[in-house]
Amino acid sequence: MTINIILGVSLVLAAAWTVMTARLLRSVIGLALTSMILTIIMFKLNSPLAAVFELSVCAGLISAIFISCISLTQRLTDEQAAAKQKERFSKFWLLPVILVLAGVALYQVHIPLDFHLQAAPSESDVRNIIWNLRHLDMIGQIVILLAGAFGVVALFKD
Amino acid sequence: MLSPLLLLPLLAIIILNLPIRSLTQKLSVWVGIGLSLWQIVAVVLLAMGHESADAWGKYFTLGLSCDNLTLVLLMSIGIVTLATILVGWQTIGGEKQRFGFMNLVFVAMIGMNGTVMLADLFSLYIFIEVTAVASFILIAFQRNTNALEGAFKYIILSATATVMMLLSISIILLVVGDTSFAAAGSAVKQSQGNPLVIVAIGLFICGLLIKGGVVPFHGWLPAAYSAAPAAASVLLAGIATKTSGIYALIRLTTSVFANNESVNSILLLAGTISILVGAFAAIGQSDFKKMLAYSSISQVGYIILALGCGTNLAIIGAVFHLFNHSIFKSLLFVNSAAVETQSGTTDMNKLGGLGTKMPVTNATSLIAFLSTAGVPPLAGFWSKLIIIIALWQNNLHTYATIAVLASVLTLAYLLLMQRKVFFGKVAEGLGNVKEAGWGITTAASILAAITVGVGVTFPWMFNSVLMPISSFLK
Amino acid sequence: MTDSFILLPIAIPFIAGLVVLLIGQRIQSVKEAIALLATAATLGLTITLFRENINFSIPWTGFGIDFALRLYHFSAFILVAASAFSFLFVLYSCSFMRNKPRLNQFYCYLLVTLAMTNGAVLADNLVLLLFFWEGLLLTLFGMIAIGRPGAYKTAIKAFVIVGISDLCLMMGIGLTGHLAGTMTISKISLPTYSLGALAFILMMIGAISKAGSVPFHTWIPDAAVDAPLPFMAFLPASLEKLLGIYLLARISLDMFQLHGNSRLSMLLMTIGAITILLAVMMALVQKDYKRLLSYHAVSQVGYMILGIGTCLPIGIVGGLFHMINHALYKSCLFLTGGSVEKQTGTTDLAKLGGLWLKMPVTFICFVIAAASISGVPPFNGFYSKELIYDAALVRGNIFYLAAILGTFLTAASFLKLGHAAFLGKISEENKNVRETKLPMLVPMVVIAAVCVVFGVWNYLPLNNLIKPILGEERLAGQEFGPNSMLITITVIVLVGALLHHLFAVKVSGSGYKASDHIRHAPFLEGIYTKAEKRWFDPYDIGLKIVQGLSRFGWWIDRAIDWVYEDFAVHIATGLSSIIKRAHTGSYAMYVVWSLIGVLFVIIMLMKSF
Amino acid sequence: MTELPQVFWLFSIGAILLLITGFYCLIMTYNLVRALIGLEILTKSVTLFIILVGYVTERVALAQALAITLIIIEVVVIAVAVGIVLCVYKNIKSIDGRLLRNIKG
Repeated sequence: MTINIILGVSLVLAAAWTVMTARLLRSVIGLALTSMILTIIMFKLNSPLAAVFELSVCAGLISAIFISCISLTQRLTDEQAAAKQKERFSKFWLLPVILVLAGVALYQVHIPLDFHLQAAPSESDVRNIIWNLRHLDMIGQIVILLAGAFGVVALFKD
Repeated sequence: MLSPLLLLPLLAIIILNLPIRSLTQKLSVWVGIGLSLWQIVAVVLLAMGHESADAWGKYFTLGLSCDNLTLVLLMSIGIVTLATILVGWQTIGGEKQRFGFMNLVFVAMIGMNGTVMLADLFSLYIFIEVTAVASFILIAFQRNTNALEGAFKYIILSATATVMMLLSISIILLVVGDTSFAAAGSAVKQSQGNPLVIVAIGLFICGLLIKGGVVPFHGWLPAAYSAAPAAASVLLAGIATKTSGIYALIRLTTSVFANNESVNSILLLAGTISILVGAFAAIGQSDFKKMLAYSSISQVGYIILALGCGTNLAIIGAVFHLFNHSIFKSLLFVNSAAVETQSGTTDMNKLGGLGTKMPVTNATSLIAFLSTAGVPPLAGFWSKLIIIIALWQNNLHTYATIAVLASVLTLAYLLLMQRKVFFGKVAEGLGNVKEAGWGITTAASILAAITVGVGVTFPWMFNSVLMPISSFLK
Repeated sequence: MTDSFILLPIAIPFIAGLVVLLIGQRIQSVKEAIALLATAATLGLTITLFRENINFSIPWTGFGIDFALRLYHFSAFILVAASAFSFLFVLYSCSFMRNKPRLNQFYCYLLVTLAMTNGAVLADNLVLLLFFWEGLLLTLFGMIAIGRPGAYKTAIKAFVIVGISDLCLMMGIGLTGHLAGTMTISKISLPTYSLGALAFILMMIGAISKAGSVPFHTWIPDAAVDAPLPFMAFLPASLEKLLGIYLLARISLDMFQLHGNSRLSMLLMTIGAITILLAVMMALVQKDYKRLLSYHAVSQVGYMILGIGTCLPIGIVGGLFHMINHALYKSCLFLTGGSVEKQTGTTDLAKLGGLWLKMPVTFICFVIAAASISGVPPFNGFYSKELIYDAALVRGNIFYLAAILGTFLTAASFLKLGHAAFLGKISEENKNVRETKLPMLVPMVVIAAVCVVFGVWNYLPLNNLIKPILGEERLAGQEFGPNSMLITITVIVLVGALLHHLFAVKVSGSGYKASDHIRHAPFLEGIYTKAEKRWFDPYDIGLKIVQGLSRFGWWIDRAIDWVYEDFAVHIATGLSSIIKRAHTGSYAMYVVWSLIGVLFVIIMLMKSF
Repeated sequence: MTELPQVFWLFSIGAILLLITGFYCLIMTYNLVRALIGLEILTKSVTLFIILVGYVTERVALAQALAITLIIIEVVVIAVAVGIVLCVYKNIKSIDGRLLRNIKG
């Protein structure tokens, strides 16, 4: 249980740092860190396949996309960054306060989880579910990947 | 017959993108016209009960389902896509660009067709997202700053909606362990008063209201509609956001929430606010397309209002108005495309007297405007009438009165538009304006003919086409 | 014969009317041919349909409003009559209207009127009935408006009066449908107390104003001067009577359970009696052929309403018989008037006279029709009036007195008219007048002949046409033999009228001035003067009131205008600018709105679950 | 399995706090890239929640399938969004969200 608490807290901390840090690059690194912590949590929650996806796609691919985007757009000097940090702190000090308050408040709430499940125990193999039971979703994924490809072509071509 | 509606456009995309571009680039428009016409024919065949036409549908069942509501939506998707392709053909320069545009239209078509045929909350999310991604790119297609702004706002709000819907789906998964409509319906039925389920319902409704652009969730809509390229706004305003937001809402309120009274009261409120805010905002606009965008919010309000009323007649009215709206609003956007391409501006203060220069656009715009404002015997009148009668029968007199009064506002702002753009003296610098190309005028004529045809044949339509729609309400 | 044949009496004239409208000004004969063919086809069709009983219904707009038509002996009878009259009038118009402007409109309106009349007669649904009824209003307006220049004013007058009464009919139909719970005419049978009585009165107003009863008649004499003459013979004299009395009979016989001794019956009889007397008094002093006839067209309606209002089988039979008789002799009279106008160029009685030698056929037709309308035995008008007298005598002497006085005055005025127009000295201008052409003579002669036939062999129309309408159980085997006492009184009255006329001619010196002593009688003079200045015309009274109110209304109008022009616009633009200012264009703002919306929705759901 | 509700509630709180963080980021920042990072955080919250639900209801496989689909879709959305941000930068040489307020009213 302790390890779960540590994981949960560090997940939120990483996310908060992602939001509050001044430099976009650090922000992206923070996002990758959040992803990694989330991956560990997923492993702990018996979901290895999704965890692998999370690690490779979110921590890897998305970070790469963001970093390339940042490198194409913004270059801050150290002084600018320091000034920005100050400005950000004046605006973002509220976030940790809210998070702590909300965390404490939510901890007091108790939601009963006594639903009895109507559906029969489902298929236990992820691949089977993806390929055989939810093939409509597969078509959706294929199409959305195609759409992404068209989008990249449409938005980046010169 | 159902799975080809998804698979044929997909096949078309794949074949068109094989490395024989020099050939396929020229064909893409024709493929698009063929696909949309085929969809219209397929819907007619389905409606007439040609189950035998489903020759290879049985090999790919894909868990799709089809009832009369689906058919109505499929029909309007086919019609509006056809209009979009015709307008896009005319307005998007360059063969390569047009090719990219057509690909995205096909993607949107798959997304919309999927949305209306599936029966699972998570799949619904996926196909809504497919439509949305295609819409983002279509809005930003020409990469001018305003269009990018519109697309970015749409992305942010749409992602917010997505998060809400996913949260709701996971709560339903928690309660029943499945995401199909049937399971969600049983969850709602069996756990009355469970706060988690209430939150799930609220989140899903709000997600769909964002997608559908209902006040106060509509912030992205004016920017997205008005900044999108002419052809894209036809698709977007006509059908894309209506399918992903409003259709899904109709489907869910009828089959999952089962006319829950609290849900209905929220829908009534949201609908009324939308009608009023949209109409008042539209009055103050000077930009043609932005006015149409706000008008769209107002008209969607009628659908939501009818949905909130919840009686069978009201829901028939909602579906009918959805269909009519998809026709007349895309017609208005086609006209705005004509005005935009020929005069180079959509600022109504700079326009004027185009009626004599562009007779087809003028006439069709007049039809669309009268239909939107609900003037008999055009299609829009009948659907509004049904909605108002349903509201009245259900003792929602205040809402009915507001709905009636708001159509006066509709008449006012559209009359203002018609006067500023088409009537009066020809504005400066517009002396050489000519009628738009045949692609646009064809699209406008088809849509106008449908509006008039549906309106004039309404007495026949009412019993033979509209009443059977209610069969999806069990 | 399939049921959908029943659509043809509506469709044929309607389509022909539209076709005629499209044909250019110069090609007259084609238009005439089409109109003749269409009316002839309709006539043939209605005759073949005469013995049929058809119920035809297709769903129309839902909400219990079907396109339902019902053909049975009553409607079939009216159909045949309307088609036959139309055919004859078209034939007559072929000669009379030749070389007049706007012929395509004339024939179009005529044919469409026939189609609408057929539709209204066949309609078995109140809303459908109203649909056709309103269609007639439009053709009526058009018909008057294409008359001589300046006819617009009369057209508008007719439009307003008929429109108001149609509004009453509309309300009546709404109320009836609400009370009965159905719009299907053949299923309605309402009691006549409280709201039912109101519904009956409203529908009755629609019916009797179509028939042209007092006080809805004032446009008819005006139209007589302005509108084309065949129109007068066609609409106010025949078709509208048929239609109005048809509807009155339907509502009194089928749709409402009207009883004798009820106030509604008394109301109807009173309206009938007043209509007879007022209109005939006005008719007596007219100095224009057409205007005189048009007042009689109003007066005779009184007999029909009186007959139906008695609620006695004999009265109803009399009323319906009078309806068809009236249509016959009054159209015949108008046609003679048309002939006179066509040949002499005037209808002013002062300029006419001594025409009987020049136009013998017209004169004979006139004599037959005039005798018929005055109730001279053995012409048809006498028999129908005699039935009405009989019924009126049962319900009260006062009504009988009114009826018999009406007969006296009618006879007097027709003696004057005949004397002034056909007898006496011929004027200089009319020396070379000749008999009219054949197409105009044929309808007159045919109709006059039918008058004689219906009179001498009156059991033919009575037994074949009129009695089946009431049905055996209502008639209860009653036979309507002539009542010798009534015949005697009638003959005495008629002889009195003749004596009076001879006396008056002797005193005043000419037939033209035969009614002057009544016109200038001590008490009546003032009333007549005022009536001629239109003091008693409800339309003109209404106009004066409206003018008086207009100044007041002007201020109200300004106020309303301010509400529309300034107040509403300010509110709208104000709200609009507030809403516009709220849309700052910041996506973050929009996200905040959405989140607030979500919170609101969830809270509302939580509260109401 | 008594700790199942505890685990659920613990990570639920985590997911809710992530939601708060994500929306805070979305609302308070002007930088377009940062707004997208906010969206990413929101997505992570939802992913966590779905996996958690799968764990609690013993439908891990289904939850994983959904989560994988979700991740794929989000990456496409983010890619398109980044493309749009880059186009904005190309046009106005800035990624400040306050400059994207031309369409208002």
